[in-house]
Amino acid sequence: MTDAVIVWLLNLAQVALMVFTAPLITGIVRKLKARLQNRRGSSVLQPYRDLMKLFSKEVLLAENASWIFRSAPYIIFTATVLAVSVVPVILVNLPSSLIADVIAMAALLALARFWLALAGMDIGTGFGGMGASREMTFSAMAEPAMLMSVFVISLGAHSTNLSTMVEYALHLQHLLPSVAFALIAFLMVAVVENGRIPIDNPSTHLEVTMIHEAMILEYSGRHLALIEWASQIKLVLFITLISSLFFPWGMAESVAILPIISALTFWFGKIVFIIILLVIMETLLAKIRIFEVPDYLLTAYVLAFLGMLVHYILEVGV
Amino acid sequence: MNFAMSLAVAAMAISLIASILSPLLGRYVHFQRLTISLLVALSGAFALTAGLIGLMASESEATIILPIGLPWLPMHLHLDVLSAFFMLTLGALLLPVGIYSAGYMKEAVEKNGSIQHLGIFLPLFTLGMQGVVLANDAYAFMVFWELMSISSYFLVSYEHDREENRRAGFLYLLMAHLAGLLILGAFAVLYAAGGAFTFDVMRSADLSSGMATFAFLLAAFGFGMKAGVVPLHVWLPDAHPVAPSNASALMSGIMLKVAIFGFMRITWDLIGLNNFSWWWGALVLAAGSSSALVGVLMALQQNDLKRLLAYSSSENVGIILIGLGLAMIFANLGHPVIAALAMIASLYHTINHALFKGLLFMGAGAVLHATGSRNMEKMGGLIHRMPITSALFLVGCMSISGLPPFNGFVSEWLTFQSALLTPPMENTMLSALIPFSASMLALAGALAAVCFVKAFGIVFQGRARSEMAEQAHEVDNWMKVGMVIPAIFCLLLGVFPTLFIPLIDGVPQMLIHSSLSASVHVTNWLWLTPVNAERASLSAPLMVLGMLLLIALIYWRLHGRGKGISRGPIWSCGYPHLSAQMQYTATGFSQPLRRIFSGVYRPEERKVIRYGFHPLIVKDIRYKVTVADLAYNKIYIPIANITRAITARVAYEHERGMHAYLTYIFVTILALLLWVVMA
Amino acid sequence: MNWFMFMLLSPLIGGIILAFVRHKKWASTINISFSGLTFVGSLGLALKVLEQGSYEALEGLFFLDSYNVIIVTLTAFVALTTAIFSGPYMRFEWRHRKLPERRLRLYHTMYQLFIFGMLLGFTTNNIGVMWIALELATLATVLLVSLYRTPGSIAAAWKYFMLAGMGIALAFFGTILIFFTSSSVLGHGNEALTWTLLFKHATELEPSVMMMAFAFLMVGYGTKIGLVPMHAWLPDAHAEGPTPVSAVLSGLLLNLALYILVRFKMLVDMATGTDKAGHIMIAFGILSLLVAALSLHNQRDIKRMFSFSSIEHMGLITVAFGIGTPLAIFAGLIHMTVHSLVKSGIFFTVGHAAQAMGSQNMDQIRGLIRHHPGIGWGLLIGTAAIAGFPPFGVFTSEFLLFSATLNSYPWLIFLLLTGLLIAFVGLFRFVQPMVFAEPPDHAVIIKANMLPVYIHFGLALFLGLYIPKFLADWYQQAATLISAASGGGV
Amino acid sequence: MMLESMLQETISVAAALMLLISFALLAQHRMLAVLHWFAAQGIVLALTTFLVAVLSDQKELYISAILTLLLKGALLPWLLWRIIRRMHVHREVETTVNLPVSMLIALGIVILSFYVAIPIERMSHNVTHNTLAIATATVFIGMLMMITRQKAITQVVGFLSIENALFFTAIGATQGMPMIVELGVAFDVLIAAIIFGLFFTHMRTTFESLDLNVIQEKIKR
Repeated sequence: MTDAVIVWLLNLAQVALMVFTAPLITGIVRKLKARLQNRRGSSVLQPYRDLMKLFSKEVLLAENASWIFRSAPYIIFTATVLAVSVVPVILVNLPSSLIADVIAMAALLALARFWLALAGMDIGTGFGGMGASREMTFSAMAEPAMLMSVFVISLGAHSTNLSTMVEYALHLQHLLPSVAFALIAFLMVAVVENGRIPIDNPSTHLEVTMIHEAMILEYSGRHLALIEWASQIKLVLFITLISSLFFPWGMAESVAILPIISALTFWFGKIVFIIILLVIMETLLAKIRIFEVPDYLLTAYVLAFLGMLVHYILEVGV
Repeated sequence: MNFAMSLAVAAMAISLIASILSPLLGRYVHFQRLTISLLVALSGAFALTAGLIGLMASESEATIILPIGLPWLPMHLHLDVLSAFFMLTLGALLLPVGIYSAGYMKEAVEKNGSIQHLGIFLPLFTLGMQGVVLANDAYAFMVFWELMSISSYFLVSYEHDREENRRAGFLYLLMAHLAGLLILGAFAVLYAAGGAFTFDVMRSADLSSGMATFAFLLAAFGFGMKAGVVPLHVWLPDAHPVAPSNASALMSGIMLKVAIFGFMRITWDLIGLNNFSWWWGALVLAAGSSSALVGVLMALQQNDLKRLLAYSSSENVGIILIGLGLAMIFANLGHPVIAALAMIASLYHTINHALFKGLLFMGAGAVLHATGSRNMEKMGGLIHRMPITSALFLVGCMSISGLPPFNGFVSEWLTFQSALLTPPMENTMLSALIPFSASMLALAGALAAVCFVKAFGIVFQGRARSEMAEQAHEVDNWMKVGMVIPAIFCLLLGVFPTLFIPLIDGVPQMLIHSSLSASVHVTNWLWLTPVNAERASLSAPLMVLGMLLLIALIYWRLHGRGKGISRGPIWSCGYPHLSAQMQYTATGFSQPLRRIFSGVYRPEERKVIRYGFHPLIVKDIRYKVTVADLAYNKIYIPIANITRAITARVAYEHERGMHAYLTYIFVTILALLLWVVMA
Repeated sequence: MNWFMFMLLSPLIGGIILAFVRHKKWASTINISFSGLTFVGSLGLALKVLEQGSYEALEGLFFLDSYNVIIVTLTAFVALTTAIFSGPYMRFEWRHRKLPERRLRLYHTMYQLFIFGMLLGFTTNNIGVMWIALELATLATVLLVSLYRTPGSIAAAWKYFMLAGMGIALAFFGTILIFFTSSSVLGHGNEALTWTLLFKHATELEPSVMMMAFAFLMVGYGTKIGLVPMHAWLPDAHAEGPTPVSAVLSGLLLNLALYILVRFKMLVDMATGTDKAGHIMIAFGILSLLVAALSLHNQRDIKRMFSFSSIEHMGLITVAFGIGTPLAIFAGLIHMTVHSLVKSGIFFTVGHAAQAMGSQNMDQIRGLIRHHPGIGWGLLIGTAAIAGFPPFGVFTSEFLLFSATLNSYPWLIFLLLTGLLIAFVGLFRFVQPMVFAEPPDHAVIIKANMLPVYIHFGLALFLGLYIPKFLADWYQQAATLISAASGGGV
Repeated sequence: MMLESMLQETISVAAALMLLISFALLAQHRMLAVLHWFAAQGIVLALTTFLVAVLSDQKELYISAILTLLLKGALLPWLLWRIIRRMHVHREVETTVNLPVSMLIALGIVILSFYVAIPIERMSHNVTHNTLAIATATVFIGMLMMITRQKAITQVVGFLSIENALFFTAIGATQGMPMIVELGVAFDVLIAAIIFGLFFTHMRTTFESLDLNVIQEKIKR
């Protein structure tokens, strides 16, 4: 009984960890990027300051904003947090991952996106509509590739339960070819989902190219803060997913102090590693034209599907 | 005859009475309107209850024999688990639509002064659908089936003043008739094998594999046509928009399901699992995937709200068929448990789609009622004038997009699960096809979300794009209640799948002789674990609970010390006059996809630029883009043209004068004589 | 009083009396009363048959078995309703100066004579008299078709006369051939032409001659049935004649020819012991179905179009009899009954529609439902019924026919389905614009007599839902009788 | 036995004559000659009937012979002649297929008819199968005449010659049908002839022509 309580508490702590370190990680990304571009960059804690400022500001709503516009930030934030709460970070056997498996997690993210797009449409400006249209389109195109790449692992693990999948990945002797395909595909998708270069530039407000930012142009104050925070959490979520599913080394399989601490360190290390990769990529690559995105996503899908075939043909055996 | 059966028969009787009563009440129009609507609702309530009881007491099947029909074949009606499930589905939508009609038909009364047409055919349509579901012999099935087709034809051609409506009606009836003939063919094959028309005999008949395949193909095409499977769907996007909205809610919500029912009845029940060939499931799966994808892609390009919904019905039928196809494959390969899961997924989606598509069509009807238009480009901002309708429509949109915590998500989740449980198979083609279908399902689901963001965003959000939209008004209470009921069902089915799944578990029990309860220890109502908790689990109640808690928490935190809210004008990038016309349009919204999938759409674009005195001075630019249905243009039009050429030739033969006619006779007798002598 | 005499004499006497009645109102009343008497006579006969099974009279010159008793009653019934319908209809024509009074008399006389010929043909036991009766009915209808004396009607009647004449000559040749072989068995008198005796001795008849005879009879009577490619007279005759005539042509005359052909088929089947005759009938039936279905598409005249639909259905019935199993024949008989009812009902409706819109051209007919709901719905319901939508009886018979086809000739089902679908499309694409939309300005209000129409459709509906025991028994017996001839009942 | 063989002889000769006349009808250029040959056919028919009546001793056939002579040998040709006179029908026979070709087709038909009649040979105890073949041929040649002739009048002659051929078949192959049938048929032919006359008048007044192609054109317009 007490064990269960401890596990659940750990679970909660993990969620809190993810939620509250999210701005920090965004800060690190920005800092690293600035350094690579020979700028000093703002402090890694700057995102926290931004959020605090926004939370304390007055909200300015457009005249014709409806209740959807006002409720969207809450739903987006909640859905994202709920999604992140089922991803094993430190503990392999996360109790909350029973609540929703990887498909449900994707659906929660879709819920967030749906409301974000609705919020974009709510005021009736050109930008909002444009952002909503593009965001929904590209994420729809990304959906099959993402599910397909996750499915490669769940087929191997015989489960869509994230804990079980991580456990399976943890016990893999070597990197399977199918998983390699899936990894590349998933990486490509993650870039799209988080609106990073070369798909979207999170720090631009250039009309012709922006996607995500276009939808939230009308937001201000605590609403904007929630949305920004949610997208930071989402970044962490994806990075963690990559690390947990494809590089699950060092995660704690039992509830004890030592493994947990080591798992924490491992997690942070892996995340920083992935961030560095991300930053290098963002610095080296230029944003691609918006109608090349589908080709990019198709490539991802084909890779994931190849992974699936490889799994069936090479690894399952008949 | 047990209680459930009597309820079901009573439901049919009420429909019949309503249809007969309607012409008698013609003088008291408003009384007639209320009577008809409420009788339909009552019939729905009876069907709903009959279905529920039939499902719960799955042991007690009941048969009754009506003293009409052929001399040696009176009509057999029968309530087994399968029909109970579909009765439930029927009732679940009939009830709200009946209530909704009470308000909706007011407009028809005001416009035409009479609702005779609707009053007769709406209940008849209901009767037809209920009859099909209950039929226990081929003759009764066909009679009710065609009754359903033809009465719905009259509903489609209700506003027959307009040429396009008549065309739609014609195309619909044509396809329905073709479908009917194909189904008749399927029954004829089964009859030839069994020697009688009752389902009991057909069920136990020995089929050769050739005959089974023949019957299956006929049934697949016949029911596929009615269900709107791509590329047999072309009637659907034309017919649904022009019918009155309560009728299109029924047509899209449950008539397509009746086709699914028929397909299940013939393939699973009458032909039977033992006679399946491996590729049947693959065919259904492929058809389902293509419908799901093409349906949603076409839906995305529509600017007519009801047309959009119609195409989306094609998509959802595709999803249902993906589940059915998976079930067929697994059952044939000897994995009954997974097959049962797939079947449950598809059944679940069946009732879900009935609910949310009914809701959406009713919502579209409310919008049509309020603005007088189906054109989305003329709407906008209705959320301020129709708050209840818009909220309910949003529920429908979220359900159909497969978002938690609504029901669409659960059934898509189940479908994914069954695809992922694919065991190792010898057939590599199937091994590749199943994940491919799963990814198509993912794509279709995501595109559906795009589609319904567009639908909701353009219609209800933003600012009014026309006078009509500005003066829209909320609908009356009948209609509101009509829409609230399915919305509540949507939520309940989304949050408590664990309560509903055991109820429909009897269907795979009957058809596959395997059920989920055999393998799953249903721990409690909280957890949905299709096979075991290790493989996958979902707790929708906990998810909802978590969301509610979190929202409450944040709200409390932020509002405890938050600053106030002030309103200001829309930020316009410094441009002073932001007119409603500058909003993103429906056409614009779907432009990226049009471009990406231009190979599928083949859009026809026309740009007309008028210049001033100098080519650099542009007076105005007109841009017109049309996306036509590719199947219609590439398959149906050529067939029509060929037929036309043949008919012209035949007609020419009839204008050649007496000598030619005499020669025909002369040659015929000579040829016949020669044949007789030589043969 | 002999029911046969009663039934046959009433149209004959009626015809003679009507030749002298000038008063319009009375003439139609007398016409109706004599048709009513005929119907009573047929009912009397039917009761008799109910009592004692098959029934012969006048030294075997007339006979009734379960096969023709249905058709006789049907004929008398449709003749009665048509007479009821034609009263106001023909008065309208007369009032609008399409017909002089003199020709109204001709119409009534010829109508009764036609009925006489029909009933004679159905009840006689002598295959020679069958021929004569059919010829008589044909000649009467030739005069009826040319009743308006417009160029079109004269040309149509001429065409009808010549083609039917050629056909009927061939049929007579076939009859002679049968007599040729039967006279060596049954002697040189009337016995050699008496159907019941022929049937009894059919196995003794020379197969090769019988087969040759059947070829002639097939083409000959096939011309009168309207089977493709001998059908060219039929559309024009239907289109140009007065509507009641079109109704009885489609509803009755075609039946008579088919009835006779089937009688011969029974003989030939018995004599040859093969189902070659059945195959020939199937071939002609299918060809008729397909060609008529395709022809439905390029039409302007509404009655012409529906006459093609009659060809289509005759083809279907021919296929049913050609297949020859009890189920198929059962289906064929129901189809014959229901087709007569529905098609004559449709022609009634069409006649009124044409009067209301002042034209038989389908482009001129619009908005019937708005203009005159009775006519509009009548046409729509009739079309649905004839297209084979349940719960009308046409559906029942097509349903049974499909099953029978699948038992014996599975591959045929594709042709049947294709034909029916094409026919349906052709029919409906014209009917829909006629009943829907707004009526044109030139439409006139008429007093339509829709009672017969709804009686017919009501009966067709009734037969689709429920076939009474005695009727079912008759059909069943007839089916056994006819199929027993073909190779022992397949 | 003597009578029997004489009967056969007579019928054979009559059959040959019938065929000859059929060809003659087909070969005529002039309307009047057509009528002459038609009358001749009627007379041959009547004679055959009479001889058969004598030889097979069937009383009814006498009546039939007289009827035939009156109706087909005299009344019908006279009626047609009157029509031609009254309506100023062109004297030349106009054909759709020229005469030599139609003669060749007719020859082919004769051959075919003999081929078709072969199975009957097996059963027949006498020469009737030849008669039957010739009768078939005459029927077909009559049809051919209907098909290849432009004018309504010549078509009617073709039609009536088919009737003659049918009568001949009845007499030649079966020694006469029962009386009731004979009478009925004769009655029908009479009515038909009256209707022909009626129609010619109407066609004349409405179309100002008896040419079928002209009529067809006029209706189309």
